[in-house]
Amino acid sequence: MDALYQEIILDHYRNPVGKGLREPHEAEVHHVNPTCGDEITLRVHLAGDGEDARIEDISYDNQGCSISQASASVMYELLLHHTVAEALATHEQFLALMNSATDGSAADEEVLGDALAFSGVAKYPARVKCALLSWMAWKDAVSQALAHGGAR
Amino acid sequence: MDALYQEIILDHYRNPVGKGLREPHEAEVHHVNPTCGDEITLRVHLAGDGEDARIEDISYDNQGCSISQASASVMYELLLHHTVAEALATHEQFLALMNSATDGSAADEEVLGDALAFSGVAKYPARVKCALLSWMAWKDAVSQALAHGGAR
Amino acid sequence: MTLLDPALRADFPILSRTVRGGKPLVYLDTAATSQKPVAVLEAEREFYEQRNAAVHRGAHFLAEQATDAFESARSIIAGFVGGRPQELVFTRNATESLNLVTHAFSSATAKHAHGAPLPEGAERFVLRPGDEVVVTEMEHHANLVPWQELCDMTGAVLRWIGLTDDGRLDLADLDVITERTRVVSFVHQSNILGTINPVAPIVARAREVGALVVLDACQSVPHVPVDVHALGVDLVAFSGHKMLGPTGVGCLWGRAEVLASMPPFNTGGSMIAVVTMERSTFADPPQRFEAGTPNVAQAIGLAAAVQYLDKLGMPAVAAHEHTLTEYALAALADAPGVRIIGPSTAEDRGGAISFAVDGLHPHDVGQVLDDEGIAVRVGHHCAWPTCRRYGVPATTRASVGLYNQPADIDALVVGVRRAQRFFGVA
Amino acid sequence: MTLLDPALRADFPILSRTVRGGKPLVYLDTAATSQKPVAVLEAEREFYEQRNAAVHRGAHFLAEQATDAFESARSIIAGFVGGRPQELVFTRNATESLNLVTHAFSSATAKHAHGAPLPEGAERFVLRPGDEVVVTEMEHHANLVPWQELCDMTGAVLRWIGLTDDGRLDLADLDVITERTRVVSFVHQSNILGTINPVAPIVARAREVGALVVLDACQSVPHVPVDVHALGVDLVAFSGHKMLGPTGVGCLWGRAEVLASMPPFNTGGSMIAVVTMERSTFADPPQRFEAGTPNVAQAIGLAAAVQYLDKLGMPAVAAHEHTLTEYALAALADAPGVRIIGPSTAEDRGGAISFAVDGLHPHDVGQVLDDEGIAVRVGHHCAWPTCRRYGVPATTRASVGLYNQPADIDALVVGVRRAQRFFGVA
Ligand SMILES: Cc1ncc(COP(=O)(O)O)c(C=O)c1O
Ligand SMILES: Cc1ncc(COP(=O)(O)O)c(C=O)c1O
Repeated sequence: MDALYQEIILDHYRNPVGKGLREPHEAEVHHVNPTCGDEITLRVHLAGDGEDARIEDISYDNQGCSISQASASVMYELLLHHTVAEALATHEQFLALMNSATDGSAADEEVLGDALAFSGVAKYPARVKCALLSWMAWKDAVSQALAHGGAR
Repeated sequence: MDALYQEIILDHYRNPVGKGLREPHEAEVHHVNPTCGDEITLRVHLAGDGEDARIEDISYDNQGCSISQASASVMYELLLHHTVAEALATHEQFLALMNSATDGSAADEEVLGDALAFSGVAKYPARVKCALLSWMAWKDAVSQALAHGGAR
Repeated sequence: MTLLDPALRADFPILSRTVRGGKPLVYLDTAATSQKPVAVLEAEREFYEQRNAAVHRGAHFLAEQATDAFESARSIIAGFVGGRPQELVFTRNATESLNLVTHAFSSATAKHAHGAPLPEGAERFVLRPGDEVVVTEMEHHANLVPWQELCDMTGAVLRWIGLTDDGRLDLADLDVITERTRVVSFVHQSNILGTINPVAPIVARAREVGALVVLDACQSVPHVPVDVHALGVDLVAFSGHKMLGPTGVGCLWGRAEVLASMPPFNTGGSMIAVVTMERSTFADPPQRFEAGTPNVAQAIGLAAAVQYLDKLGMPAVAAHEHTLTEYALAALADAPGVRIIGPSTAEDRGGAISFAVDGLHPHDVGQVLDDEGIAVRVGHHCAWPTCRRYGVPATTRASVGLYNQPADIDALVVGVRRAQRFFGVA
Repeated sequence: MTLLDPALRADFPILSRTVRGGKPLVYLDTAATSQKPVAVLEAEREFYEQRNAAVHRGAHFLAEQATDAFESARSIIAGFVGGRPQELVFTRNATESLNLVTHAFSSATAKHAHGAPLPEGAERFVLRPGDEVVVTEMEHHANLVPWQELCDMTGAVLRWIGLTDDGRLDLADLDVITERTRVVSFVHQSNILGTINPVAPIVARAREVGALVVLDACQSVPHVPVDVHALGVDLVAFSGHKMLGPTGVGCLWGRAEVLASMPPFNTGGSMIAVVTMERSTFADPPQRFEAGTPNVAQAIGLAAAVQYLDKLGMPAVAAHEHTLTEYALAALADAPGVRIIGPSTAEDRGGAISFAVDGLHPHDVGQVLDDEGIAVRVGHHCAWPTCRRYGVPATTRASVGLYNQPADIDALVVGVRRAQRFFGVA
């Protein structure tokens, strides 16, 4: 259990970074975890076009367990100020980490930083969805923002 | 198997009595055994009213296995020229005979005559429906004839 | 305390296994699914090894044996709920049982619109826009979403009876049942609140307006004596896997004349009277509603489960669980920072006990409990609107079965305390 | 002769039982339902004794184990037919799989009429009066009656491809597939004639007119290698109990984008995205089509069956049954007074062999065989219109499985001869 609830996770859970909905934003999404009812509303604000756009803000309001709240907070820290391309790469690494219990694929430790603390979650399949909720919302929001050519 | 296919049954099967559709009739029914597709078209001709009416004719055309064909022929012999009330009593006895494997109820041997040869059928639940096809058709036809006040 | 003999736990092999690094299993998730006694597994196996064959359609020895075993199972299970065999339809689960009913409405409505033949009496299943369906705010999704779907397909309107703050139906809302109401469908015992609903006043009101009454008895049939005829409802749904039976089998009991007036649900083999390329006619209930090769082994397994329950006696099972429920409610009431969602006393209440722990998300509570080997369920329990009604995203739910004992509740309370300490909220 | 090792019969406990006063069982009714190897029974039991819990909804240890076992079963079975796990829906049986498809049409049509929301792409499931559905004259009732029902509910019209005298599809009839055709649904291998139908020309014709293609593979998946993607069809139905698996589980495979465009069938728990009292949204396939607690143990049992088949290798199974079919056809051709209903050679033909015995009703043939311990099926085999097409009320059908050997066919031929003698027709 201590492998699951690493100190970093509990810290982010108690003191989430970047929480709250802010302006401006180019896209806002609302994601729900249908098995437990956890929710997140997430906005992205980008500067620039396409995958080169820079992530200026990720603002969010969420309700959920320690894992899902900490995950949003860690994601905020990890992706902010990166380009969309870089962030998508990190996103992929995080997904790989979450699937590592089942497919044994290794995630890139360099890229993930604090998010490596979630490696214990992969062993609890029911919690993987909690950890992924904010990341999926973010990806959805970014593709909406890019699709609408909204990033200025 | 010899208990099932008693000589009387095979005789009636090879030389069915009363087969063929005849006039006059007050009711005609068509019954089918949905599991095997066996069919019977059966007509009754009654004289008189209500349960006192006398069965003047039972004419039928059928297609089916030895049990179902023999059963129609035996029924014809047993019920013809009886009153509806008497015939219904015989009908009940025949039903009891067919259910005797499961509920142990005894049928009246006096009443059933040749139909007692069907006692072996009760041990083969899948064949009970064959034996009952014509009897069920007859009962249906009689109640239709009586309901329409058709018996003159 | 009126409790069953704990020795019966030996009948349930899984209860003696350990989890999460050697912890003994404390199973408090029976409302989700029950564990199975050996007798059920044996019954299924005996069927496969000695009598397996296609039922109804075959005429050979094994087919006779299989048909006999299957139909005996129907009699046993029907008898268990006070019904007759021909009133009992086998389904996959309670969800399918309820969908079978909503489908009777949508099918009758669509066929009526196209002038297709319907069984005698099927008019009561033909809906018109503006007709109303009444459910409650404590329904499991299985008794809510199918009615929403039906409304989407027919233009009928969904209404519901609300809840009181202490987890009961708000009977003041009974007047949502009006002359426009065609069917009232409600849960007998709530899987999230534990509430046992009063059937009589709802039936009485529904009868006044001529509405059909459907009961979701998924959480009552396994836990209290149920007599379908005495309840006075028209249709009753329940699931095998929640009452010691196998997965893959549920039941729909229906009053004979109601079933007779319903058009078929799934169609295919074994439910027909005559088939031509142009048109088909259908068998009488219950066959009309059992298209294709049935879940034979599962029905036989469920009959064994019912016999197991019958041997204990449902009054004894109910008393046992009532005692445990009282015990658990008292223990949780004493636990600081724990709030029961649902009735706080054991009156008219079963042993599905939802609670909130101040400052903790149910997932985190459940995780700590799991680490101790305690299996509870966390989430909205397929009663999401009920969660919203009580202002919680989800709950932690402990639910008892006949194999639980007070020690399991003690373990739960200790586990909750540990969760509070782990997350620093106590 | 290419035959499997008869030693495998020991894996099937029922095959060593005796019937009707000590006669060894000769089981020639696999087309109705197959017997089960011990490995299948063990897999189910292991699940119940070690991992039983509610899947998907739970977060505790057992729930994880159960979910994992259930989803692994999905992967194994999907892989067996060349599909991906998310393309495989668990149903009760092939009948339900086919009804799930016809229901997608009736539901989309009704919802469309009432302006209710539908998934993207669902227009292809919306029928208008005059739209046509095409089946064949050799369909099992499971692939005929649901389409009749659909027509009754929507005003669509049913058409069919006829048969040749030697038991094949009359491909000259392919032109019943026209621009009006919205869906073509046909049987891969006939359960009454044994015919294996040519999929490619039908798919080609259906694609020309933009019709959806549904395949009833209930009798092919258990007997020959099947690759759903290679077949080029959209939806494929099959049953677990016919392929060594338990009763109570079937499958619907669907091309991902086709499943995605289908509205749900049964609704309730575990198939939703968000539920409010007013309205619900639904999960992606396959969950969208699996409402309520699934037939978990049965899916796991079926996966064990598939692994058993895979170990033998489907090409070897097909070769074995082909050899037996050739052997049986030859033996029956030599038997005086016996007439095959269906193709008389083993080309493009499986081991379900229907025949008529001059002067004898199938029930009587079956009865004499049964007396010898030989289990065959007599009746219309849920293909009543096919019987009519060949001018017989019913047939006697012997059907082979991987555990049969030539000796079983020998016993059959002797038995038929005995029946002829008993009734004095030979
Ligand atoms: C060709 C065919 N289709 C459909 C079915 C229906 O299968 P089930 O009864 O398992 O639903 C069968 C078996 O009876 C069959 O042989
Ligand atoms: C009250 C209630 N109704 C319906 C259901 C649905 O049962 P199943 O999932 O077995 O179909 C459940 C169980 O989840 C329930 O608790």
